[in-house]
Order: sequence, then structure tokens, then C-alpha cells
Amino acid sequence: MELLGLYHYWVFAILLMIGFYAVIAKSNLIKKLIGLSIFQSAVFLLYITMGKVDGGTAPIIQAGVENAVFSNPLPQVLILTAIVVGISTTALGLGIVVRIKEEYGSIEESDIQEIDRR
Amino acid sequence: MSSSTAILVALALPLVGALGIALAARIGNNVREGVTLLTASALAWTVWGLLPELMAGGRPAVSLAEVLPGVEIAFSVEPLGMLFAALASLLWIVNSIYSIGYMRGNRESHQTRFYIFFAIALGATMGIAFADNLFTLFLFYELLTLSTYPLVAHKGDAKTVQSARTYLGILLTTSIGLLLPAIIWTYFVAGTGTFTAGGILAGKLEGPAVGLLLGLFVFGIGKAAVMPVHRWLPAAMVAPTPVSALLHAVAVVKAGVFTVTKVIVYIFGIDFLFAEPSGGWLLYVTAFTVIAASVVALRQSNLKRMLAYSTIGQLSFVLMAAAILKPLAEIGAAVHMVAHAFGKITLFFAAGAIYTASKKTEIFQLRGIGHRMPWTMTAFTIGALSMIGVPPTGGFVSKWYILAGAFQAENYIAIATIVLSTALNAAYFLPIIYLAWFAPEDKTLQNEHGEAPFAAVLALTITAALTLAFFFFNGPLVLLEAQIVQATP
Amino acid sequence: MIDWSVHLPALQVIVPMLSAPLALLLRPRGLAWAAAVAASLFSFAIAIMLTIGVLAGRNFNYQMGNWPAPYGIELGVDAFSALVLLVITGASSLALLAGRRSLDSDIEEERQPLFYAAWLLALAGLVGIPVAADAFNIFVFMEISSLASYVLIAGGRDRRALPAVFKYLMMGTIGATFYLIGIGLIYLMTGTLNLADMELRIHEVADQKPILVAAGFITIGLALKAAVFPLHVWLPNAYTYAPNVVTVFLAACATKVSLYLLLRFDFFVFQPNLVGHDVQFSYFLMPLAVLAILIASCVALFEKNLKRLFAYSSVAQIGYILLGASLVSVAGLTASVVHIFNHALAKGALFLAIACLATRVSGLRLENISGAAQRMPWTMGAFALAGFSLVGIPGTTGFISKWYLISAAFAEGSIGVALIVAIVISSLIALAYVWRVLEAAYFGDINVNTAPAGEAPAGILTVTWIAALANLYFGLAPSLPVTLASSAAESLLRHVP
Amino acid sequence: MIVLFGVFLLSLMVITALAIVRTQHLFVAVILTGIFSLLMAANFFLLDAADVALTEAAIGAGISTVLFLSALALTGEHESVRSSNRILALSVVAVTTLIVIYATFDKPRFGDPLAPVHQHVSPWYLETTPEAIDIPNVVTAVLASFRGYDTLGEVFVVFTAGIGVLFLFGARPPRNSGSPGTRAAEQGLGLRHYLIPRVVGRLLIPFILLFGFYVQFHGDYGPGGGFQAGAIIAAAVILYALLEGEAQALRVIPHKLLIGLMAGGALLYGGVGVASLLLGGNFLDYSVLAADPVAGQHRGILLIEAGVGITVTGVLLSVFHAFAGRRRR
Repeated sequence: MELLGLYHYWVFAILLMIGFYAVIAKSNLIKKLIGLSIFQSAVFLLYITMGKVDGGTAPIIQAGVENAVFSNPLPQVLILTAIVVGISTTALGLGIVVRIKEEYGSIEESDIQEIDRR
Repeated sequence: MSSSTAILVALALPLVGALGIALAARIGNNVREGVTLLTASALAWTVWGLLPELMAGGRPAVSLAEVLPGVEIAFSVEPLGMLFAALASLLWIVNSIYSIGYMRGNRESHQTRFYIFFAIALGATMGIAFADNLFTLFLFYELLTLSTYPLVAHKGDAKTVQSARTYLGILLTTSIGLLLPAIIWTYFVAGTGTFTAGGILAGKLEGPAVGLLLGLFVFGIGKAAVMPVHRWLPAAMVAPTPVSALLHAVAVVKAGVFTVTKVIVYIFGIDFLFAEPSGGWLLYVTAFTVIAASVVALRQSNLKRMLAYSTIGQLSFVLMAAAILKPLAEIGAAVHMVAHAFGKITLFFAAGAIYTASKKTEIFQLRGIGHRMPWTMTAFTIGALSMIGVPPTGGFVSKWYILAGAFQAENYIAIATIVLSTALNAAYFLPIIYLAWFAPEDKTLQNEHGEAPFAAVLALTITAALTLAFFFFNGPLVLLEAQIVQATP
Repeated sequence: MIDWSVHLPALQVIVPMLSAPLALLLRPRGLAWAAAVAASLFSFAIAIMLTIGVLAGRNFNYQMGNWPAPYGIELGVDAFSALVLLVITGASSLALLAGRRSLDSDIEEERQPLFYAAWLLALAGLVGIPVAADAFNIFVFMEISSLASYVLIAGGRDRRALPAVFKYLMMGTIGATFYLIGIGLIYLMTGTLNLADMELRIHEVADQKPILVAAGFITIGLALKAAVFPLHVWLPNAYTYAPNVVTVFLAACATKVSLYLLLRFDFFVFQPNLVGHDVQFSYFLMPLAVLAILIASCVALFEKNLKRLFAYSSVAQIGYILLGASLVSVAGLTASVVHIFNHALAKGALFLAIACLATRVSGLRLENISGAAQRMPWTMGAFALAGFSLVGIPGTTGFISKWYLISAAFAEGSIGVALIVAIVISSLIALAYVWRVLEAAYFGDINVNTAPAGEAPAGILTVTWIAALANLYFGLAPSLPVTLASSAAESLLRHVP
Repeated sequence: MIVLFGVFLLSLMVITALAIVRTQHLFVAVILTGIFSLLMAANFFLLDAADVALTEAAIGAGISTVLFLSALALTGEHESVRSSNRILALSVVAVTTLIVIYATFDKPRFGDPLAPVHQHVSPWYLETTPEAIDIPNVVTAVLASFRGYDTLGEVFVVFTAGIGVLFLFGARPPRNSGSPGTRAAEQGLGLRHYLIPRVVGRLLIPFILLFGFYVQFHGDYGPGGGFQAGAIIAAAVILYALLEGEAQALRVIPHKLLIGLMAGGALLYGGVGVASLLLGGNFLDYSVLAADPVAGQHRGILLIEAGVGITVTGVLLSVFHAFAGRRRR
């Protein structure tokens, strides 16, 4: 269990790294957005991981079941919110990318900089 | 009118006047000039009305607002400020008369703007004169800089704008870069910036820090034109002559030396500074400026530029007198401010009158001009003699006091500087007088002209008369200024 | 009878927030503007009432849904938040009042309801942050304000607005996510999200590595959003290509809110708990602040596009705010907080004046406004006044900030002197770049092709002058911001051991 | 067993993420992102986060993929430049990762019931929910009531995104190149000519809708709620649009109605808050909505969940139509 816990945190770190790398290094705007959503997903993982309790179940209280162990509901609530925030950002980002394509004819950052410099 | 009301009225009058000028300009030019003259007279009347109370030892004061804790906008009248305000307000009347002649004679554009900013500049001058603390002083100091900028850049062509940029650049750079930290430092160390007889820094600061703070003040107050921050003054000569005459021979530059003197007397305290060796450099720097400026003046061919360098020398002369740090010399400094004001404004008026009548700007063009413009050149001669310090002119009186102070302090550098600068002054003024009166006219030049417009001649006659009168009637002034040093505990 | 004054903190947020969908539904379309103005003015009024309450010594705490903190979400308003609220709602109201015509020309009529709805959302998001006392709630409102700001900036006519927004979106989201990671780590160690509760419980955390890392993530994340040098790269283009009144709004308050948060977090949560954090905080921020002040000012000096020029100037001014905070003293923090207020006034007025110029001049470049003052004397007058305030000429708000900042630096001894030199140099550079504009406008030759035809419309001009005169008023009678700021500084420092 | 499964899922996620970054084919990348989200959802499920898993599946794998694909249709599917500033990226990323891993050393043990996270606030939620709100799903209770203000904010985030996309696409494209006629016709028809998808789709849509409503109203008892339901209902309509064509879908739910839904849901949520204000409570204090506080909570949660569902449906559909209705030039 201990190892699994650390593994979760490390996967969080690795996913964070992969997403962050894509955001910085990729020139394609869509790819950047994909990177951004991986980056955010990693954070979701961090929160949900910390909410887990050994032997717990989803925090839904059932009648007649006594002494059930529940996982922590709060991180789940927070991440529910964060997921929705994430999709909102992605949607807006995609909208901007489409508009950039219409105006510039390209969605490569390097091309756009080139066009603006002219 | 109570005296504290009088202070506020003196501050507000020029601003109200500026508004009045703007409105009157819609009616007509004569009304506009009428408003200017009216404002100037009312101001002089108000300011001079304060004089009796001052002579009796009163110190009227008024506080407007506390901007920050311990930092107020407050005003008070003390002898130095009274002297400065009285001088500026009196000369504004004369200068306004002159302006009418000059501006119309030269068909200058934007005359309304000119009169408006002139009035604002005078308002700022009053604020500086009556400021009760460093903060208030700084406020009006910057206002003066900004309000004179449009006057300097009046012509608006590329060369003028370039000069005006130098003007503004140096004045604002020094004030924000050096004066402001100095002021905040003072408040930080002393907890206050109120001008107090005997100074406020004694015991709060010591060692090299004193010299450093003094340096921040002296060079931060760029208007005092101590070398090397003097370059703005020749640059400002692109302005119309009335501006050069009142502002750059009296109001602005005197605001500079006035501020430095006030800082020395009321912030440092002369005894504290005298006892503190790290402040001694001021004497050498000013002495150097006196000599160097005079040498440069000697080499100028443009009349106004020569006068500008002469002003730089004379300003440092006042500061050097203050830096002797002896009572007689302090009085001499104050008296010299007045004497130089009368003399220099006369000289500028004359230069402007020559330009208006003949469009001549260079010294070598002045051969024999005395016969065409006898009034003007007589006044010029009186002004020049006062600069050199020949009796019976005002310049003699002040040099006398300063020399006495220097002997009192046994300060041989000061004595030598005074002697040498007198010789140099003579060396650059006497040739002009000689050319004007005794040299034959240059026939190749267009010489068909007479005197300048009546208003201009009237003005310069008045100031020349004042220069002479000051030699005989300086008693009350000396009495008044003696209060500064008496008040020192 | 309901005592509405209790509900003020909640109303501050929900008034603009709920007005947004209403503005979207309004017919005819012209009403959207009116609705936005009304909502904005209303929230300005609420901010004023909150300020009055705070000045009277009242403490506003509000339990959302009546659930006790730290279980429910708490709102709280103190002097610091009141000042930031005033800035936000004031800037929004002025910009909206000024902006009708200007926006009409930037944005097609059918898109306007959407635009005003986005504006109100941005306003709601921005005011939601200073009001909130819950770390995660702050994140939610940060996102509302960010997303809405992206929309507002994307309304710019120039197509370069789009890549600028995209960059802003990327960096903003990374900043917010960093913040979220930091909050997560703190939550992991303390089990709470309420700021006050957090402060108490971090004490009990035995090992502080995660907290230290959290401090790093939160500081960097917020620094990204606050455009702290060198994380400012999104700012210049975003401000430059946004519609002019949007620039007014955002330049006055968007980065300020993040700075507010940065200070609040560092002083309320980290300083009291992390050993030596004050020193780390200073060593981290002070060099950045000085670099920001000097480098950004220099860039501004050589910039020819007016809006970008002042955008870089904003980066430098953010440096001033940080510099004061990095001294970790009452005087320094007072300087910081006062400057948040004063800079908003100066920059707001400047960008309003630029918006005025934009009504008559196309392509806001230095060469295009040559001689503009002759045709637009009122506009340039306001511009000059606001410019003086930016430089710090006495009698204007900028001077008050400089006064406090330099006073605070004097207390620091020899480092202080170096800081003063930096402040003074950058003030002089500011003078130079403001003057360059003024000189072009006042003494440049009129170019027949590009010169403005006449003065800006009276409406926008009036608002601009109100903003410009506010610079003068608060320069001569600064007791309101100074009182709020010094009380904010004291409450911030009370948390430092 | 679960441990092994967890490790397997996590490893798969890392591999997928790497593949996403490496591929130059954006279509592949998007589909992989969908798979990534599904893996993530499965992992959430393992970690007892049923609600989050459902949301991640519906939004991350479903809606997000649809949006990416519609954007790709407008922008092109190939990434032409590989990486621009790799060194900078690698160094920034490396530093960040090291810091994160440094932080993990002192983290409480995974799943430790005594960890501070589980000690302070969360037991209170678990204890208070049965008595004060009386619904089984504690996540819903926290989401809708204890932290209802966050959720209100969240609805407005979604609303903002909807407004944003509509605003962006309200601008006319600069040039009308290409052949709009054929393209429009194509779009208008959808998959109407393909029999099998059409029949299968038609069969599916009612069930999807039904499931959506179930998730909406069953959120108090099991995993689910407005966000998930909104996403699912939107998915049903999107499927309909794919089958019958854009135009037909818009005929069923016209544009104006969509905007009404967007604004209406948000207003409904806010309105509940204002109502509780007017009834003498604090903002979003549902207890005052009925004579009995618990009944009031029930009523409040029902209404705000409805508001959430309405807004999410409205926004997602508006965004979808905005993308789909845009012509590629």
C-alpha cells in the first residue's frame, strides 16, 4: 500500500511533467491545449489520491450499514469543480485557436510569430 | 484682512488671475493685459501688506492640510521668504508692463498662454516663498518647473523644444533624483521638515552624512544652478525676454538660491553646519562656479547667453556668501539677492528692448547703439555697474556685507573669489558699455531704429531707478534680514 | 426586517455575478450596456459601504449558507480587501461609463450583450477574490475572472489580440494550476481550506517540506498571474491589443488582485509558520522587483506603441508594489498597498486618456499623435496630469507612493540606499517616457494624414477628467488610501512573528 | 489485486500521456486523450471517487474529445513543427518535478486514516450530513450545500466559457474562401444517409437522455448530479445532431433557447440564493426555504442541481454548435 501511495504521487509528478513539457515545448496550439489538460489532470490525481482512506468506500451513506469507512468527500468535491473549470478553459482555448486559424491560416506558434513580425 | 488670510490670498491671486486672463482673452487683448496688471498689483499690495508685521517680529502662519502624518501643506512668513515674495511680486508689475511692450512689439503668438502660465509661475513662486516646510516647498518647486516649461518652449520650433527639453530634463531630474530623497531623508531623520530657526538636524545626523545630505540638497535644487547642474539656464534663454528677465533672473533662479539658503539656515542651522567639516565643500564648489561662470561669460558673443552665465556666477556668489556661515555674510546673501535681481532684470529688459527695436542679439552688433537708444543703454550701464559692484548701485551694498562676513570668518578663499570675480565682471561688462557709447556705428548693418516701445522703456527705467535707489535705501531690508541671524540661538 | 449591511460581502459578489446572465437576456441590446453600468455602479456603492464599515472598525465576516467556518465557505472583508474592492469596482464603473462609444466601434452590436456579460463576470470574479476567505473558493473566482478577462481581451479589433489571449490563457492556467497544487499540498498537511484555520493548523505540522513546496508553488503561480517580472511576458501584448476600455479596466485592477492574494497568502499563512520565510520572501522578491523596475522601465522608454509603452510601465509599477512588500516592514507594506490604489488611479486615467485619443487617432503610435494636443487639448491635459502622477510629481498620488516607498527604504540602511537609487532612476526613466509622449503631442508637427480631427466625445472625456482629478485629489488628501493601507499593513504584519 | 490494477492503470496513463505528446498526428493525440481520461476515470473509481469518475468520463472523455475533434475539423490535423524551445522546457519541467518529488517525501502515508486530511473537516461533513441535510451522498451534500458557493462559482465558470466561445465565434471569419455551398449541405445532412448509425443512434438517444435525467435526479442518493447529467444530456443532443445534421438539431433546440438555458440555469441557482436571503437566511442557506430546515435543504439542493444541469447542457450545446456551425475556410 505504501508503495502504491508513493507510486500515485510519482505518477502525479510525471504526468505534471509531461503536460508541462508539452505546454512549453510544443509549437502547435492544439497540442499545447492537450498538454494543458494533461497538466490539470495530474493535479486531479493528486487531490483524489489524498482523499483515499484504507478500506474506505465512496462517501455515500447507506441505511443499515454501520461503521462504514468512507473516503474523504472534500477532495472529490474540489476536483469535480476543477474538472469543470478545466473543460471550460479548454473550450475557450479551442475557440481562440479556431479564431487564430481563421485569421492567420496557421496554428503553429512559430508561424504566427513570423506573420506578426512582418 | 488678517495676515494668515493674506498668505492664502497671495497664493490664490495668481491662480485666479490666470483664470481671469483666460476668460478675459475672449473679450480682447487689452482687457487681458489689464487683468494681468491688476493681478500683479493686487498681489504686490497683499504681499507688501505683510511687511509691517514682519518688521515687528511677527511670523504669520497658516496650515492648509495634513497630507500624510507629520507632513503638512503649511505656510509661514519669515524674513527670507518675505524678501523673496516682496521682490518677485514687485517686479512682476514692472515685468508685466515690459511684457506688453515686448510681446506686442515682436508680434509673438500664443500670448494668452504666455500670460496664463506666467501667472501660474508667480503663484508657484509665492508658494515657495511662504512654504513652512520642505514638503510644501517641494510641491511648489515642481509646480514652478512645470509651469515655466511652456514659457521656455514658447516658440515651439525644433531648436526651442530641444532647449526646453534640456531645461525641464535637468530641473526635474535633479529635483526627483536628488532633492526628493534628501527631503524624505530629512523627514526620516528629524521626523519633521518644518523650517525652524536654528535648524532641525543638529544632533540627529553627523559626520559625512551631513555633507552628503547637503550635497543632495544643493545639487537637487537645480534652480540654484551650481555647476555642473547649470546647463538648463543658458538653455532657457530661448524663451521670450520677459521670461528670461523675471523668471530666469529673479523668480526661478532666486527660488533656487532662496531654497538652498533656507535649507542651510533653517534645516541645517548655520552653527551646526559651521561646526561640521563635511559640509565645507560647498564653499569651494560655489567659489569655483563663480569664477568658471564668469570666465565662460567672457567668451560669449550672444548678449542673452552672456547674461545667463553672469547669472550663474551671481547665484553661486549668493550661495558662497551663505556658505561662509557667518551672520554678516548671511545678511549679505539676502541683500545680494535683491541687488542682483534689480540689476539683472534691468540688463535683460535692456537686451530685450534692443532685440525688439533692432533685432540685434550679438554683442559685436551693439557698436554705437547708445546714441539710438539712450534710455535703454543708460539703464543697461547702471545694471552692469551694479553687477560689478560700483557705487552708487545696489551691488556695492551686498558685496560690502559679504566681504565683511568673509573677513569675520577669515575665509581667504571667499575673499579672493570676491575680488577675482569683480575683476572678471568688469572685464565682460565694460567692453559692452564702451562699444555702446564710444564706438562708431557699423555701417554695414541695418541701423534705422529708435527706442523700443514705450512700455518696455518705462519698465527698464523703473528697474534701473530701483537699482540706484537700493544703494541709498537698504536699511529696512538689512534690519529685516538681521532677524534671521538674531533668531539663531 | 433584513439587516442588509450584514450581507454586504455576499452582495458585493452576487450583484455583478447575477447581473451577467440578466445582461445577456436583455432586449433591446442597447440595454446591456446600461445594465452593466448599473450593476457596476451598484457594486461600487457596496464597496464604498464596506469601506465605511471597515473604517468605522467593523469586521465583516460572512458564512455562506450559514455553515460555520471552516466547514462552510467564509467571506471576510478587512481594510486591505476593502481597498482592493474600491479599486476594482471603481475602475470597472469608470471604464464602463467611458466606454460606450469606444466599445461600439470595437465590437459589433450583436456581440455586445455577450461582451457586457463577460465584463460583469470579470468584475464578479475579481471582487470574489478579495472577499473570499477560503483558499479553494479563491481558485474558483480566479478562474471566473481569468476566463472572462480572456474574452474581454479577445474583443480587440487587431487580430494580434488572439495570440496574445492564447498566451495569457496558457500562462494564466498554469499559474492557477500551480496555485491549486499549492493549496492541495497545504490541504494534505492540514486538512483545511479556510485561510484563518490554515494559519493556525500549519503550526502543528511537524515536517514542513510539503508546506515549503506549497509556498513555492503558490508564490510562483500567483506571481505568474500578477505578471511579476520575469513572468510578465503575457501582459504587454494582452494589454496592447485589448479594446481600449478593457485595458483601462484590467490595467487598473487585474494584476493587483493577484498581488493582493500573494501578499495575503505570504503574510497570513506562510510568514507566521515557516522559519525564516520572511527572509526567503525578501531575497526572492526584492531582486525581481528591482529588475522589474529597471528593465521594464527601460523597455518602455524605447517602445513606440503607446499602449504597449504603458503596459511595460505597469510591469515596472508591479515591481514597486513588490519592492515595498519585500521590505517586510509596516512602512514598506503601507507603501505597497497605497501604491496598489495609486497606481490603479494613475494607470486607469492614463489608459482612459489613451482611449480618448483612440477615438480620433488610428494606430496609437508615437508618430501618429504628433501635435495631437492642438486638436485635443482636454485629452492631452488629462494625459499630462495622469502622466505626472505616474512619474510621482508632488501633488499627485504617485508622489505619495514614492514618499512612502523611499521612507521605508531609508529604514533599511545600506540596502535601502541602493533601493532608493533604483527607485529614483526608474522614476527618471518614467519621466522620460511620459515626456516623450507629451512632447510629441504638444510640440510635434501636425501630420495632415493622421492628425485627429477634433476633441474626443464629451462623455468619455468627462470620465477621463474625473479619473485624472482623482489623481490630484488623492495626491493632496490621501487620508483614505493611507488609512486603509496602514491598517492593512499592520494587520498583515501582525501575523509575522 | 487492487494494488496491481492500480499500478497497471497508472502505468498505462503515463504511457498514454507520453504517446500523446510524441505523436504528430493531432487526431491520434485527441483520441488518446480521450483514452487517457477514461483511464483516469477508472483510477478515480478505484480511489473511491465515484462522482469524480463519472464526471471525468462524461466531461473529460466525452465532451472534451468532441470539442477537440470539432476544433481539429476547423484547424487541420497535422502538427508541422515538432518542438521549439526544448531546452528551456526540459529545464523548467525538471526543476518543477524535482520540487514536487521533494514534497512527497514527507507526505502522510497513502490511505492513512489518521492523516490530517481525514481528521479535521471531513469527519464533520460525514457526521453532519445525515442530520442536517439527510441525503446519502455526502459528496453531493458538500458540493451543493456546505460548499454551495463554490459550485455557484463553478456554474459561472462554465457560463463564462459559453459566453466566451459564442463571443469569439460571433466575429465573422475574415475571408470566405472555399466552397461554402457543398460544405453546408454536407453539414446539414449529417449521417442521415447512413442507415446503421442512424438506427443504432436513434435507439440509443432516448436511453442516453433517460440516463441523463436519472443521473440528474438521483444525484442525492448515488453518484451524479447536475454537472454529469448536463454533460450526458448534451451528449445525447450532440449525437442527434451528428445523426440528423446540425440544422435539424437547432430546429429542435433553437439558438435562442440555448442562450436561455445558459442564463436561466445560472439565474435559477443564483435565484435560490437570493430567495434564501429574502427569507431571512444567509446567501445559499437553503434551510429557510421550507418550514423544516432539512426539507429546505432538500428543496434547495434539488433546485440548484437543476440549475447546474440546465446551464451545463445549455453551454455545452452552444459551444458544440458554435464549433460545428463554423465553416472551415
